Amino acid sequence: MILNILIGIGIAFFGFVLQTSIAGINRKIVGRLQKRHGPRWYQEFIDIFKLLSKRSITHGWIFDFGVIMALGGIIATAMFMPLTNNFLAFENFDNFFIFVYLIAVGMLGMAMSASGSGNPWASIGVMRALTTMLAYEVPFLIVVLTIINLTGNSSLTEIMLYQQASGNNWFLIALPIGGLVGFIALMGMLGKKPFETYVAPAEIASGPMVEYGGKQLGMLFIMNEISAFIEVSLFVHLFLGGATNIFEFLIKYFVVYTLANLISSVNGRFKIDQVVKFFYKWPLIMAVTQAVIAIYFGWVI
Amino acid sequence: MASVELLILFLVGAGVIAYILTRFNTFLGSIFTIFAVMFVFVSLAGYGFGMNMDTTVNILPGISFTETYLGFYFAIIIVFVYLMVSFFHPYYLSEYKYKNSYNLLFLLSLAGILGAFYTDNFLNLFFFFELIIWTTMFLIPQGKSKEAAVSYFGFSIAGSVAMLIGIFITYNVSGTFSIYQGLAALSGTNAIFVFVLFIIAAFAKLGSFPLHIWLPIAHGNAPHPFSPVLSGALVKLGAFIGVLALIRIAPATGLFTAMDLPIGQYVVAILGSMSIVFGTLMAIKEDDAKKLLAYSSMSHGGYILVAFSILNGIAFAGGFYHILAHALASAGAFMAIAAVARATGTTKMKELGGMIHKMPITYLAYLIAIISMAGIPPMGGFISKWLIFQAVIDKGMIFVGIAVFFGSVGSFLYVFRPLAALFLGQELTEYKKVKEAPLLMLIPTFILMGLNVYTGVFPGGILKFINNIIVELGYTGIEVSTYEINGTNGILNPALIGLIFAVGSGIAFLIFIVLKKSRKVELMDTYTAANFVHDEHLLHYAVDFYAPLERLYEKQSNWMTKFYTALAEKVRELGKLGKYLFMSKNISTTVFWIVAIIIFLLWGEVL
Amino acid sequence: MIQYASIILFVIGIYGLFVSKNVIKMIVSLNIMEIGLNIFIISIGFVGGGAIAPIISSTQDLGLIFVDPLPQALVLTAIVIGVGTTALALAFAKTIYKTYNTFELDEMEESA
Amino acid sequence: MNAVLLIVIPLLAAFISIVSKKIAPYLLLVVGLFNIVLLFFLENGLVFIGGFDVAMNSDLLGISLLLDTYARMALWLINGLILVIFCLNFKSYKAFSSILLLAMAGLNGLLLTNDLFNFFVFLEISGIAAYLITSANKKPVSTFRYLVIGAIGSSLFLFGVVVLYAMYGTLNMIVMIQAIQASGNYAEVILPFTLMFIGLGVEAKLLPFNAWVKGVLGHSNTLTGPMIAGVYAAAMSFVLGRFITNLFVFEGSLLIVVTVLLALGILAGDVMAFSSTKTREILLFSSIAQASIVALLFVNGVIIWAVYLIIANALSKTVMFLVINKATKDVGSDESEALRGLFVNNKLVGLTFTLVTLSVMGLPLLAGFVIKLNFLTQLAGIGQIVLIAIILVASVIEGIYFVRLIVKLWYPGESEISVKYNYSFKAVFIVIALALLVFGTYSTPLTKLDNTIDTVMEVVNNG
Repeated sequence: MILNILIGIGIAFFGFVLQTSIAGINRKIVGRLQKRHGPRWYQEFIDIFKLLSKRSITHGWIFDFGVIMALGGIIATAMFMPLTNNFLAFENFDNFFIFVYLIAVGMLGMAMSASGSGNPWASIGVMRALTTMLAYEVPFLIVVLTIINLTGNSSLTEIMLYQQASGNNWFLIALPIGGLVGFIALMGMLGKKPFETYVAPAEIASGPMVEYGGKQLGMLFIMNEISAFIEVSLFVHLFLGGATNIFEFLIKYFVVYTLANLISSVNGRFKIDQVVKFFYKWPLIMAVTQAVIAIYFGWVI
Repeated sequence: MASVELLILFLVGAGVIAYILTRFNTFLGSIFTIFAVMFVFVSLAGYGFGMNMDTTVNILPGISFTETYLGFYFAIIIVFVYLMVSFFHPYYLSEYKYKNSYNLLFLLSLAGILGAFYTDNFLNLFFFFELIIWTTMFLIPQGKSKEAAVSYFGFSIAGSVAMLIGIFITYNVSGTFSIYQGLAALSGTNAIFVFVLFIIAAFAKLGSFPLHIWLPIAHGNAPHPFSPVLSGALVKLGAFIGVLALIRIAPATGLFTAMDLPIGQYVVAILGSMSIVFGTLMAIKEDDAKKLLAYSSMSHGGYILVAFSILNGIAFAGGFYHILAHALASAGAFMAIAAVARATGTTKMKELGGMIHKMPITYLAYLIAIISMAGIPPMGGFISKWLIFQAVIDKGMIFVGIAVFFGSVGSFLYVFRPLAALFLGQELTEYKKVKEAPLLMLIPTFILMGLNVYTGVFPGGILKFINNIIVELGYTGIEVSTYEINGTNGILNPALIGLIFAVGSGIAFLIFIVLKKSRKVELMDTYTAANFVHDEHLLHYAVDFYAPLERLYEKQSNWMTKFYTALAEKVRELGKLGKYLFMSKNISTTVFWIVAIIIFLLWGEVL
Repeated sequence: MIQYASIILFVIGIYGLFVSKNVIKMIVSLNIMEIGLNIFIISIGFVGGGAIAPIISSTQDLGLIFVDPLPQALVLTAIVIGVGTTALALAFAKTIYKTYNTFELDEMEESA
Repeated sequence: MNAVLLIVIPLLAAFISIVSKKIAPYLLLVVGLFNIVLLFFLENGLVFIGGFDVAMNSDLLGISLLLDTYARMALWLINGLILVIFCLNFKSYKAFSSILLLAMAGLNGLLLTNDLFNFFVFLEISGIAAYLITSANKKPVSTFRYLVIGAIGSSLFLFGVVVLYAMYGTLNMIVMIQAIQASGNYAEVILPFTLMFIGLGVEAKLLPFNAWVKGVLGHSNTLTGPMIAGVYAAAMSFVLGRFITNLFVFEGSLLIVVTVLLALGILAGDVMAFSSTKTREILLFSSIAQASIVALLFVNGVIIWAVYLIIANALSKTVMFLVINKATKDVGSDESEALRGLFVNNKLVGLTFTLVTLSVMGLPLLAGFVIKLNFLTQLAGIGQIVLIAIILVASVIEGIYFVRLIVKLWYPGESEISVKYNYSFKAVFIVIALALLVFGTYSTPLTKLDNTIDTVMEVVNNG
């Protein structure tokens, strides 16, 4: 058991390092997009460690307890994440719903400490974050319902093996509309540009993050990176057939994250009720049609 | 060998003694009530788990008991909720108008509940139901509004009357009043009639979609210590009838090919999912904390209905476990709100804020309760939601799936609203001198916190007991080992999740401790973009918490209330028409009716 | 034949009640109805072939055909009862007139 | 010691009381007690008056009275209630004692007589007594309306009796039933039965014929309310029950029309009560609904539980009307808004009123529930699911408007009202409420009696 926990922590740490570096590389790519060089690839690491070393303020015990709970929840979720179809910390306990709901613990921790800080911007930011979650969660879960119904198993490794088995191909191809909905939901989860209303720097002073500084802000950055890692690797395992070896995983991971980042950098920002209206119009209809096609008619490419 | 009949008689006797004691001094009377309920709980738990309650009847005329796992499961949960709530009585009863009748009615309704879950005869079931209805009906008007009792009574009576008609149809078909033979003997169209009638009764008591108007009114306005009982315990009666209808009768209506589910069950599932969606939407909009929790009970009632309408072991396990998890969670949440309401006098989120600073333990109790209510891992709610998701996905029910997922995410929103608006945020000046709830009231909060965590991390024992129920109902149970639950398409190890969450938090705590200690700053000193704000009311974001979301469905939110008021108006107009037709002042109408009847009768025969 | 006449009288009485709004007219039509009824009762007891009134006199009482005496007795009581009710009705009519000084039912402003 | 004393003594007392006004009330008390005591000693069976007892074996000439447990229970209830109501109204309505004596004689006669014409006579006597009692309401127009409709009803009844006499040549109920069973020709019997049913329907407050009820009970006071709604309603229901179970032969279209009328009566009664805000109107419409339920039970042959329902209703309506009328007299208006918070400072009266209302609604722990459950089981036994549904839907509506009333009465509005109930009122309320509670919880004595309490059929079959 201790060995599994250590592997889990290793995976979480690897996830953090992987995501932060890829985020750094993406900042260079987006920089290039905007005709400038963009910072060094390890800029993200520098920001985080600079913040962790600074002394900052706290608004009471709930303010700190929330941050700890948030980071703890996210690390716990990352520990369950399988990297390739045979490398994961806890054998056949990587159920899909653990990820969806353990992330919620992280969100709850952050939300609690944000509204505990007493700043109205933070509460409004949390409100927007929850509303966006409500928006992207349902279509995403409908598509996942189709996937689990087809594979007959809700553990990620089984889904990966199902996609890698001969004869059937990745769900991105097998359920094209589902894959698209999954990607849009991923954009929502990552908080990339069209759905970035809850950390909108201009409108609500970067939302929940407004009162943080120093180590609290640093921990929240780490939390943000690891949750990005979880969400992107979820997408990779569910729709791109996971990975047989670590390099395949890295390549797929990089492609997906960069694509999401590129789309985000050219987009504007939705108002919060536009986000909800958008998600409950097109993605939901596409998810339901995909589900009906896949489950009732059984047409899976 | 505790006998059910003696427990009921003991409760009635205790009720009368409590009446006299509370007349003499409320504190004493309430303490006596606590011990009375504790005695019942202990004797029930002691003998009940081993299924050796003595069910012989020698005093009560015409009443017969039988012991079933199903009945015991419901009884033990509800008696436990009663016990937890009775700890609150000493502090609340003093300001009610008819306080000495409060304990009496409280114990009488408990006697009714014990009887209802242990009887095997339909008429006794109806007798105990009606007893519960009218005893609880008199408790509700002691709270804020008086109309709450009328709408509560109206819907409950409509439900139990529908059940009674169903009972008489079964009596007509099977000739016996015994629940189990009676329901087994049903078939064909009779089965469908009785099924529909029982479902109406279940919906009325559970407060599900079409008949949910009374839930927020009754729970919101009931006296503070009584709403946990209302939503934690009494709503489960509806679930009990739902189980009878959905599992015992399960009429063989036409099969829904895609999901091999009888149409009757699927319709109930759809209605259940509609009550999930509407409950969530209405809860997000609600400003009064207790009404918000009432709507959450409505949406959880929807979950229970969906679980029981999918005919397989996993769904039943999810449903039964959800009954337990919801009972604990909503009781805990309501009691926390009751503690806040006692200290501040209001449950409106507009007028509250920053209660965490003065009532931290109540805050913790509320936090753990809402984590379980939202179905987030370390707590019990997650297990039952996971089981229900397994069943829904396995059956491939897409539209029910949408509602179930929407409900689980939406519950995260509406449980967070009181947390942020009521407990966190700025600390308002008028509540600076508020004290934490007294010790006696904290005992149940601690117990409930512990139980919520226990049901979330070690569900093995409870699920094994639930397996007995499922086997008793005639379906195969789920395989549960000490730490793992394996559903149809996945294995879950809640203990492991709890452990890993602890490990994660440990790491985060380590990071936090290692780094420099941050300077404590009081709440008013926040980033306000350079304009000076001196009043914390302005800085407290509580009113219209989800404004952008609420604007989306503003107009359609009170369709149902308008429908029922229109219905009541129609009945009143019918009455006026009746008065005009038959009760007019001049005599000619009576003469007209007499002549009309004679002519009508003689038309065919003599004329 | 007499039975039809009595039934017509009865129906006239009912029609009177149906139409009239005046208290006195109602009492009158009530009486007409009762008279019609009494005549009907009498006509029930009629026996053909020259039967005579059921009065046994001292002179010749053997071998005579009497009309059925029972309805006759009933009618006596029915008439007495009719008188009783009418007397009571008139008493009420007096009090009505004293309080509302009109006999028209719909002119009185008393509630239902 | 023969049953006719029950009629003659009150009649005699009525005439004496007219002569000397002073001793009239005490005379009433004595006669009332005498009647109740006498009832213990009388044994069941046919009683002949008018010297025709030798005709026992021939074709039963002369007027006969039938006393069986059915009639005995009815008489106990009627005489007891009249006595109680008069004692409560002793001071205010002393002058009405002679009328009450007349009413007692009429009602006892109604319940005992076995002769159809004699029945018409007693119907008229009790009718006249009723008109006089309602004159205490000081509303002459509604009393007059009651008189006219009552007169129409009784003349229609007489019409029916005479037609039956013309067909079967006898007026004695038992011989009549034997003759009808012998002839078995259903078509000709429709006219008289409808006429008699309408005649009785007027007095028993069945739906289309009870326009007078709203006027009379709407303005009732502590004497007329209980008397009309409690005593007269119970007596008429007993008599209606006796006729429906034995004499009337309901088949085909007559049965359909009667059942439809009664079902409509139940629903319309409750719906009208739901729509009214005056407390007395709520009570009178609910008593109309209860009367229709009783009639419906008799039509379907559920005798014993219908009798218990009549008794329970009579007691409960007496209590309710007493409480509300006394409150209306003190407060001045019977609007439920005006009576808000009536029980705040007289809790005992409030408690008894609530228990009684719960019994009328048929909620557990009270006699009403046991009765309702049993008569519904019997109806289910004979497969009348539609009727059960109608009765239960009506009871839902009834439950709602009664709860609305109780909640209003218990919880005060802005204005505080003070209503004083003296001890005799409270004593009667407690006794009745306790009786309902005891019979509700411990209901075995109710099940001892059964449908054979009405022995008319027995006498018909074996002479």
